[in-house]
Amino acid sequence: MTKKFGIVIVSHVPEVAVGVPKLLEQVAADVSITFAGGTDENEIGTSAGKIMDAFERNEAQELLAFYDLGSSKMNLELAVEMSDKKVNIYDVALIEGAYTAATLLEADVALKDIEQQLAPLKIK
Amino acid sequence: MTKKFGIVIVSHVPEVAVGVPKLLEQVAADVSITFAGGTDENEIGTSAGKIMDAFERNEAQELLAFYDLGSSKMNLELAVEMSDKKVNIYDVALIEGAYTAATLLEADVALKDIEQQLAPLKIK
Amino acid sequence: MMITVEIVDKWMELFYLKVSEQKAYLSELDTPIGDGDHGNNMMRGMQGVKDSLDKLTKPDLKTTFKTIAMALISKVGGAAGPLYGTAFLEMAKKCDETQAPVELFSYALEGIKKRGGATVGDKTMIDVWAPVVDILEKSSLSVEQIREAANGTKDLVAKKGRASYLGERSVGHLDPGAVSSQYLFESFIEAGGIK
Amino acid sequence: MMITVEIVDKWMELFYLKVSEQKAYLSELDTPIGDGDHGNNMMRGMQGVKDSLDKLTKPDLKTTFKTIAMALISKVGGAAGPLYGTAFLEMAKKCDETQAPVELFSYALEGIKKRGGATVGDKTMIDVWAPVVDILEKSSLSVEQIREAANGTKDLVAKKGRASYLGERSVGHLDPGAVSSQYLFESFIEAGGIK
Ligand SMILES: Nc1ncnc2c1ncn2[C@@H]1O[C@H](COP(=O)(O)OP(=O)(O)O)[C@@H](O)[C@H]1O
Ligand SMILES: Nc1ncnc2c1ncn2[C@@H]1O[C@H](COP(=O)(O)OP(=O)(O)O)[C@@H](O)[C@H]1O
Ligand SMILES: [Mg+2]
Ligand SMILES: [Mg+2]
Ligand SMILES: [Mg+2]
Ligand SMILES: [Mg+2]
Repeated sequence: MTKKFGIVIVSHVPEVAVGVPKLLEQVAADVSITFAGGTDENEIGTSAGKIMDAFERNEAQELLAFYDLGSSKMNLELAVEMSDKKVNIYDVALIEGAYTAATLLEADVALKDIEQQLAPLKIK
Repeated sequence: MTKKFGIVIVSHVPEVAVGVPKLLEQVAADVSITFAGGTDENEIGTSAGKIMDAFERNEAQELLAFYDLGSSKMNLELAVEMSDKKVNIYDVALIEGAYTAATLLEADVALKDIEQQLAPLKIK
Repeated sequence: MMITVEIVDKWMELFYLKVSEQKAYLSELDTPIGDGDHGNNMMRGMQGVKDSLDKLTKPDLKTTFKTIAMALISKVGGAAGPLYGTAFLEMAKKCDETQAPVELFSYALEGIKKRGGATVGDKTMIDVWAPVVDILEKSSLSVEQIREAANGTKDLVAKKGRASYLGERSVGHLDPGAVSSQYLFESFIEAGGIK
Repeated sequence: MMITVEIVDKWMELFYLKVSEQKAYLSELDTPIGDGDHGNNMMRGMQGVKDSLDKLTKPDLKTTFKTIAMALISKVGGAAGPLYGTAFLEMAKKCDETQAPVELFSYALEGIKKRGGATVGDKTMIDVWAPVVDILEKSSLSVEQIREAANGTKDLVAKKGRASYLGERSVGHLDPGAVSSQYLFESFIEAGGIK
């Protein structure tokens, strides 16, 4: 059964974007996790279009999004403005924050409790 | 010219370990950056042996090491005990911490100043 | 002076040429305090703008601005993409109401500020956009004034973007995005956008 | 009773068998509060231990312990690798001084605590290792006492390792590493290590 909330990983580096979900899937088999990494040419950078695709591919209607550097947040926000899904962006450590969220979503923890546990990981 | 300090990235996921240095190399062309990801069988996990190799492959004699989850820290510490190089392990956000260190090492910032700038990224 | 499609076409053509000429220099500026790609990013973006505009037949001003915005957003790849993209998106949104440069640039500036969370003095492109709007509110705009604004970023401490990791150590370097914005406004003057 | 190479060989053989039998169960315990791999990790580790010990001819106790440690460190892949590995490394370091189980296990326990930064009550393997050492300091050790210790982890809140992300929600689940440690000490008794 797929959970109500999904996770989206945004990184400047295609390999990082592919890899982080592998860490998360180990502890969150029922959470839909999608990712966007690199520019449209797969160079280092981010792409609002790829991020939109990651939103669409995600099976959940409400998403928790995590990103690496500040410039990916701008593309993330642009994508959010263009998307129909509800997306919450967290200014926390990418890997550690997403791992925490994945663990807690899998255990059906309420979003507000997840956000409380993410708070100390805010570093941006 | 290679800098005095190198960076080592340790992740449970081979792709993440390969990818993070690509983000760092963009801002730190002269810093030697090596990585260890996954188990010896390239599954999700870490390997003290791979970490030792990453220490050896690094051109610098003194290293700043960054890791993802707590269990990688244990293998990192084991590797440090078995290695001749001086290795400093930082309990900071992996990607964001390593990126900060790379930027500052490239600019020849003193280690104690780098550590001061890493302090707010401590989340482990 | 009101902005027209003809002015925007000329503006983009001239900006494309300046970015082509200064590509290496913009990336060089981005090397000590960034990741050394600003020139390549802007070139990719402006190539996208050129290609997209070439495909349009008799577009109105709104379509032109929107096309520029989407090309920049999808092609630049770095922070400059969503920032310049947002600037042109805001102009597209408002150009039915007004075609006065000062008003459109002022909306664009607000968009940039909102998108990146930076403000005047943070050593970003805002330190060119904000003075340009200020000057236009009172009078005309000269190339010298634009350059002065861009050069002013040299003495600033970066508070946003990659350069902010260097803090005080960013002083003494020009901000690459401020310099590309300088080219943008120089091109605007050359395109006949002012007076 | 002193630990000998023969006892250790038998001990590892029995532990290997228990891990083989309980592999699925250990991974199942690791699923609600971890990443579901503890059984596979331990199996890979013990296969490595078996293979490495088979290659030794007439090793002394130190070599035996060291070989076990290195196999666990290089094969397990998860947190249990450096933890069990460190335990056996510590026993290798001290087994010239003493061969008394209680003393060797006590050094091993200190190694585990140092390696992982956890302490008694954190819902880890330490919650089996520490009571085992305590009991051996006073008397013999029974299978029932070991199981009681492992079962006691059910009521604890995890403070270290992956389960700690769940905090209070980890209560009600056995700790997988405590259960594999239960098997380790049961095997030790069966190998004739006690009395
Ligand atoms: N948060 C921000 N607000 C305003 N401008 C910014 C911000 N971050 C970066 N910039 C501008 O973007 C420029 C860098 O653009 P670019 O090199 O294309 O992006 P990146 O840093 O992602 O490689 C900077 O010189 C600065 O002018
Ligand atoms: N910091 C620690 N200190 C002591 N024991 C720990 C620690 N972290 C994890 N463990 C033990 O390791 C077990 C998990 O092992 P395993 O599943 O092999 O590792 P991983 O969590 O890396 O997948 C836990 O059940 C616990 O007993
Ligand atoms: Mg750049
Ligand atoms: Mg860039
Ligand atoms: Mg596990
Ligand atoms: Mg694991």
